[in-house]
Amino acid sequence: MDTQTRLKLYRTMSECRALEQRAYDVFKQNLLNGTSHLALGQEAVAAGFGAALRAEDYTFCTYRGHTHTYVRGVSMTAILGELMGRQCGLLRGKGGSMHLTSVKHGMMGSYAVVGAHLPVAVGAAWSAQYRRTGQAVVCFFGDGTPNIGAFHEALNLAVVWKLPVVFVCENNLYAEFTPTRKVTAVENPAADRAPAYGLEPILINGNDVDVVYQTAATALSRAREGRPSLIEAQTYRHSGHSRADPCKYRPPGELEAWLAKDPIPLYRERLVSLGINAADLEKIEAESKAAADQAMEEARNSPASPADVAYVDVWADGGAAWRN
Amino acid sequence: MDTQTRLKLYRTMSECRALEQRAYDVFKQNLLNGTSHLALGQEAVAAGFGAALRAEDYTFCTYRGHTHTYVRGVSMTAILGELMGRQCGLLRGKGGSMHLTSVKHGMMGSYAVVGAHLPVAVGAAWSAQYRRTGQAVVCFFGDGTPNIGAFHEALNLAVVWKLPVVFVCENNLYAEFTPTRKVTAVENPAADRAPAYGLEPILINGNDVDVVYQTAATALSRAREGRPSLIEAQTYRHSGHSRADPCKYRPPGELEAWLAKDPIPLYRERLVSLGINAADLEKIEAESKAAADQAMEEARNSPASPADVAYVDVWADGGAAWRN
Amino acid sequence: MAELTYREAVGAAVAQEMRRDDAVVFFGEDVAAPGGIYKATTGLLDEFGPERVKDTPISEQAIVGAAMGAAMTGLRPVAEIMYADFFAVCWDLVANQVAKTRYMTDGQCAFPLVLRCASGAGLRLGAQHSQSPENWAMAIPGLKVVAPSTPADVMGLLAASIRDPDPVIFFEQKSLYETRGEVPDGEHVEPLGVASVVRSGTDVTIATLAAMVPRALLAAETLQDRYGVSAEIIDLRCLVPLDASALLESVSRTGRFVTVEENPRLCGWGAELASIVAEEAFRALRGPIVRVTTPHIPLPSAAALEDAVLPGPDRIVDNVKRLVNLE
Amino acid sequence: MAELTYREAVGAAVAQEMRRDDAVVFFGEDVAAPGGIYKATTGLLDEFGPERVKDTPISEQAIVGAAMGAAMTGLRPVAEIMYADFFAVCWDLVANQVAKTRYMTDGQCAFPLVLRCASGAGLRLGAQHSQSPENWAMAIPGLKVVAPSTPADVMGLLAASIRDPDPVIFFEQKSLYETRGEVPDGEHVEPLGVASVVRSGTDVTIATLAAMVPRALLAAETLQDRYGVSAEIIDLRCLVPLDASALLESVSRTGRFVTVEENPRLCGWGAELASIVAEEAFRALRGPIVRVTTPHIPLPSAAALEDAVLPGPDRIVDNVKRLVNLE
Ligand SMILES: Cc1ncc(C[n+]2csc(CCOP(=O)(O)OP(=O)(O)O)c2C)c(N)n1
Ligand SMILES: Cc1ncc(C[n+]2csc(CCOP(=O)(O)OP(=O)(O)O)c2C)c(N)n1
Ligand SMILES: [Mg+2]
Ligand SMILES: [Mg+2]
Repeated sequence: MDTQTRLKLYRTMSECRALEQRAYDVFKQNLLNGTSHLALGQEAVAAGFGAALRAEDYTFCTYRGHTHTYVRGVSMTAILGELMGRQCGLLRGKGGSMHLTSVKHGMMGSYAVVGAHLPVAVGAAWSAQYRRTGQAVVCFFGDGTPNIGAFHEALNLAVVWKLPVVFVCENNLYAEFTPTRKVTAVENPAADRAPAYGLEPILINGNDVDVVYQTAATALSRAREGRPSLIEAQTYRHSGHSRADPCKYRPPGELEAWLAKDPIPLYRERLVSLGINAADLEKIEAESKAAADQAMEEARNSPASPADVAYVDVWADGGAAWRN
Repeated sequence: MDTQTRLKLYRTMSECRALEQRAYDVFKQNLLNGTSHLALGQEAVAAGFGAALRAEDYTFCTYRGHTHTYVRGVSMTAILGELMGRQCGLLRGKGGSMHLTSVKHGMMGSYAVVGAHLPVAVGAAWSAQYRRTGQAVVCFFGDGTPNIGAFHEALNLAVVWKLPVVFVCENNLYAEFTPTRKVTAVENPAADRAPAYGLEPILINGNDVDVVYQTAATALSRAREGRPSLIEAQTYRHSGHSRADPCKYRPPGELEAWLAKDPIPLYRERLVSLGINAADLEKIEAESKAAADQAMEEARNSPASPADVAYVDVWADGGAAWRN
Repeated sequence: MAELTYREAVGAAVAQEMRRDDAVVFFGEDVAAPGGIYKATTGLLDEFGPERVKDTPISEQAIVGAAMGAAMTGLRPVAEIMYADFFAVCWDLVANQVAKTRYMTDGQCAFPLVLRCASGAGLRLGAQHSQSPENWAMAIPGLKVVAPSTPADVMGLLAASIRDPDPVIFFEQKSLYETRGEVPDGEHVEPLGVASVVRSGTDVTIATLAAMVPRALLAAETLQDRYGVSAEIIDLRCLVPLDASALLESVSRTGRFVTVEENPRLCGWGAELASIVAEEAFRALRGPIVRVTTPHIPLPSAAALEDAVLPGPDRIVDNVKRLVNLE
Repeated sequence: MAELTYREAVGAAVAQEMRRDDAVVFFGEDVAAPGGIYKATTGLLDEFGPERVKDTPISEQAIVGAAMGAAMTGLRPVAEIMYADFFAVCWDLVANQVAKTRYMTDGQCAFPLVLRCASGAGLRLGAQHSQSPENWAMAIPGLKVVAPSTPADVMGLLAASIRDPDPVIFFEQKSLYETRGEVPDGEHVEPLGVASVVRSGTDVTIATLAAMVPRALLAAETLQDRYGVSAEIIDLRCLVPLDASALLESVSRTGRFVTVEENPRLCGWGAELASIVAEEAFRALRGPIVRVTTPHIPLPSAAALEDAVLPGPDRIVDNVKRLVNLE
C-alpha cells in the first residue's frame, strides 16, 4: 500500500472520530432530535471500506451510520444538521440520525429496523447486475443482526443470484445492552454462518484499517465478478449503544482493553514506524477536529426546518395527497 | 429392532398410504373443500417419527400434514371429514386440510404459512422445559422452508435456550413447482445449515423407515437432555404439490427412479428377507385399505358443518363479540 | 376488443409493460418456469428470458427487499407475493421500508414498484389464504392500493401501476381469475384513482370493489326488481389514490351510503369511506351509513361456512332494505 | 395510593402477576439483565430468576412464536416487542398465527399471551420508531387491543391482559413513560373493554386514547374557557373489546362526535368508531363526524416537524369549533 492511500485512511479515520465526537456533543448540548448511535472505535471499518469503494458503488448501512455516510462524501454539516433537525440537514430533519441517506453519493440509506436493509442491498446489487454497470454494493450491519430472518433470506438470495454485494458484519460484541454471544448459537455470528450460504468464512481485525481496506478491495472485485462475500470485522464501540447509555453491561477492564486496540493510535504508530512524520499526522488530526468544529458551528447556525417540509414527498409527485 | 416394532412401522406406512389415496379420491370426486397436499411417498418419515414419539410429546407440521396427524392417533374419518368440511371433521370444517390439529393427541397444528410453525414449536419446547415435563417437540417442514427467515430465527433460539425440540426437514426436492436446489445456496438445504446453529449435520434416507425410526429415537432422547437437532430426511412425493398438479417440472425418469425407492415395497422386501410372512404383510395392507375405505364412507355420510360453527371460538369464551 | 380472463389480463399487462420498457422485471415464487400457481404469468419467461423473469426462494422479505433496492436504483420491478396473506411475513419491508423511505430521505428516491398478489376468499382456502387485506395497505402512508374487479381493469390498472412512480400494492381477487371480459385492443392503460360507476341509481350509493362488485350488482337487480329501490354501484378500483369526489357526488344525489367489504369488519376500508362521508356529506345523508362486511372473524375453510360469512347479494339487499325503511 | 410513573406501572403489573401465577413468564430483547430499553422491567430478573425472565436474540418472529407455543401449552407468556413498529417484522406470527389458530382449530386451544410494546410519537424517533399502529392490531380478528393513558390504567389493564385467556396487544405510549399518577395499593386489576369518561360534557363527545388523552383534555379546557363549549372526553383504553355502548350513550347526549387519533388518517381506529356512530347514532347526530389525526404521512423526526403534524390541543379546538359553528 502506498503512503498516499495510508495517509488518506488515517485522515478519514481522524475525520470520522472528530465527527462522532461532535455528534456526541450534539447530544450533550441538548441539540439532538431523537436518538443517535455513535461508531466511536469502529472508524477503521468505515474508512477502509470508504477508500475501497468506487464513487458509483452503493452503500447500505444501519442507524449507526454517520461515518459510513461521511466516507461517501456527505458533508459533516449535513450530517450534524440532520441530527439537530436543521434546514442544512441531509434530510431537512425528516429522517434524523437513524436514516442518513445521500443517493447522489451512492449512500442508499441508513436503516433503523435491524436487518431490513440486507434484502434491499440485494435488490440494488441485482439492479447493478441487470444494468451491467459494474457497480458493487456494500451492506454494513452489527453482530446482533445475523439472528434476524431478513439476514438469512438476503444472504441466500444474493448467492443464488450471484450478485455483486459485500455483506459486512461489524462485530462490536453487543446488540444494544445484550452481549451477542449470550443469544447466538455460534461464536462468530456472521463468519460461522457463511458456509450456510456456500460462502467462505472471513473473520478480520476490524480495528486494523489496512486489513479492512485490503479485505474490502478483494471482496469488491470478487463482487464485481458475481461472487458475494460475508465479512465479519471484529471491533468495539467505545461509546454507549445510543445517547446516554452508561454501558453497565461491560465487564470491568473490557473497555480499557479495547481502548488499547483503538484503531487510530494503532495506525498512527504503524505509520510512524513506516517513516511518516508524527507532526504530519498531528496536523491531520487538528484539521479533522477543525473541520468538525466548523461543521458544528454551521449546523447550529442553520435554522430549524420549516414545518412545510413535513408535508411533501410522500409521493413521487412531491405531494402527500391520497385522494381527489 | 424387534419384529413387533417393525410390523407396527409397516402397518403405519400402509395406513398412511391408504389414507392419502382416499384423500386424493376426495379431490377427484369433487368432495374437497379448498386444497390438499398429499405425502404419498413420504410415509416413512411420518411412520418412523410417529413410532418414536411418546403420547405426551408435541408435533408441529405443515399443510402437508394428513399423515403426521394420523400417526398421532387422530382417526381417518376426522381427517377425511375435515377435507370435506363435514361435521365429523377434526375442525368441523373451520380449518380444512391445511390446518389439521388435535391438541389432545399432541398434534399441535398444521401450519400453512411456510416456516411459521418453527418458532411456535420453539415456544412449546420452552414450555416443556419450563414445566419440566420431559416432553419433546418434533417439527416437520419441507426443503423450501430453510430459506425463509422464521426457520433461521427458530433454530438459533432453540439452540441458545437448549430446548427439547427436533426439527425435521423432509426434502422431497421441490417447493411447489420449483426445484429447491435452483433457489438455494447450498446443496442440502437443512443439513448444510446445521453448523450455522452449532448443530451436527444429519442427512438421512427418509425412505428407509428403520433409519428414520432410529434417528428419531436418538434425536428425541437427545432433545429431552436439552440438545436440539436438525435432521434432513431425503424423500420424494409421488403425487403433485397439491390437488391436480400435473408435475410438468419433473425431469423424465425422476418419478420412476423414486418409485423404485418407494418406502413401502422397500420395507416389505426387508421384512420378508428377515423371515416375516408375505401373507401377513398383505393382510396389513388389506386392513389398511379397508380402514381408509370405511373412513371415507363415514366422512361422506357425515352432514356438512352447520353455519353456526363459523361464528364461535374466535375468543376463549367461545364467542366472536368484539364490542359491548 | 378481445375477451380475456382476469387471469390472462394479468399476464397481458405485465407483458405489455415489459415490451415497452426494459427496466420492468418480474419475479416471485414459482412465477417464471411454472408461470405462477394461478398460471397468470405463463409465457413471460419464454418471451423475456431468465434475466427479466425470475423464480425466487420462499423468502418474501428478500423478494420485497429486492424489489425495493431495484426500484431505487433504476428498475421497475413487479414482484409477486403469492397470497395477500403473506404480506404479513414481509410487512416490515412493505410498510416500514418501501412505503416510508422516500419521505424519510426528503424525496431523494422514488420506488416505482408493484407488488401483486392473489387476494380474497371463494376458494375455500381458510383463514390464512383467503384474506382481503386491502385495509392493511391502505393504512400505510406511502402505498398506493389497487383492487380491480374486471379483466379490463386488471389490464389497464396493472399497466398504470407498473408505470406509476410510487409503490403499488395490487390485489387480484383469486375467485375472479376465471371470469371473462372484454379488454380493449392495443395498449391499454387506465389512470389510478378513478372510481367507476358500474350502475347508476338514485336511492342509495353502494361502494365496493373486486369480488364484491358482481355481488352488489346482483343485489341491485333484486332491489330494483323486487323493491323498486334504485342502487348506484361504485366500483372503487383504487383505494389510494381514492376517488373521494365520485363518492361524495353520488351520495349528494342518493342521500344514502353503504359499503360492501369482503374484509372482516374492524378498520376495513369501508370505515374510512364512512368517515369521509359522515364528515363531508353529512348534510346530504338521509339515513345511517351501513357497512356490509364479513363479520370480525377469521375465514373458515368449508364451502358452506365460507359462503355463510361472506357478504352476498341477500345480505346486501337486507341491509339496504333496512336502511330505506329506517327513515 | 402510591404515585408511580407509567413506566414503573408496567414493571409493577408484570411483577404482580408473576408473583401470583408461576405460569407467567416474561421475555424479549434487552428486557432481563438490562431491564428494558425504557427501563420498564428493571428488577424482574432479580426477583424471578433467569428461567422466567429472559433476554432473546433480535428475532421477533421467534419471540412471538415462542410466546404462542408457550401459551398453547399452558404458560402465560408476556413478551416485549421493543417498538410497536417492529410488529411489522413478525406480523405473520401475530396476525395469521396467534390471532387465528384458536378459530381455525375449532377452539382446541387458547392463547393467553400479551405482547407489549413501546408505541407512539413524541421522542423524535422518526417514521420507523414512532408509529401508533393500534389500528393494525384492531383490524385482525382474534386480537385484543389495549392502549392505556395513565399509570393506574397501565397497571390495571396490563394485569387484566395477563390474566385474559386471549392474545392481547398492549400499546405503551412511550412519551408517557415519565408521567406520574396515583395507582391503587394492593392488587390492581381493571376489566378490559370499559372506556373511561375522563371529563363529562354536553356539547361534543371526543373519543381518544393514550397520549392524545391529555391533549384532548387541554383542548376541552380551552373550549370551555374560551368558547363555552362543553366537551366530553372518552379515554377508550381498549379498542378490542370496544366499549361501543359508552360511545353511543355519550353521543346520544351530545349529538356530536370527534375522534382524536395519533395514527395517520387512513383506516385508523377512529374510522371504525365513526362508522359505528354513523350507523347506530345517526339520528342523534347534530353535525358531521370529525376525525383529528396525524395527516396520512410517515412521521418526520425533527422536533419542530413532529410537533407540527401530530394532533395537538389547538388542532382539536379548531376542529370542534368548526363542528359547532357548522350547524
Ligand atoms: C427488528 C428490530 N428489532 C429490534 C430493534 C432495536 N434495536 C436497535 S439497534 C439493536 C441492536 C443491534 O445490534 P447490532 O446488530 O450488534 O448493531 P450495533 O448497534 O451494535 O451496531 C436493536 C435490538 C430494531 N431496531 N429492529
Ligand atoms: C410464506 C409463504 N410463502 C409461500 C407459500 C406458498 N407455498 C405453499 S407450500 C410452498 C412450497 C413449500 O415447499 P417445501 O418447504 O419444500 O414443502 P413441501 O410442500 O415440499 O412439503 C409454498 C411456496 C406459503 N404457504 N407461505
Ligand atoms: Mg453490535
Ligand atoms: Mg419440498
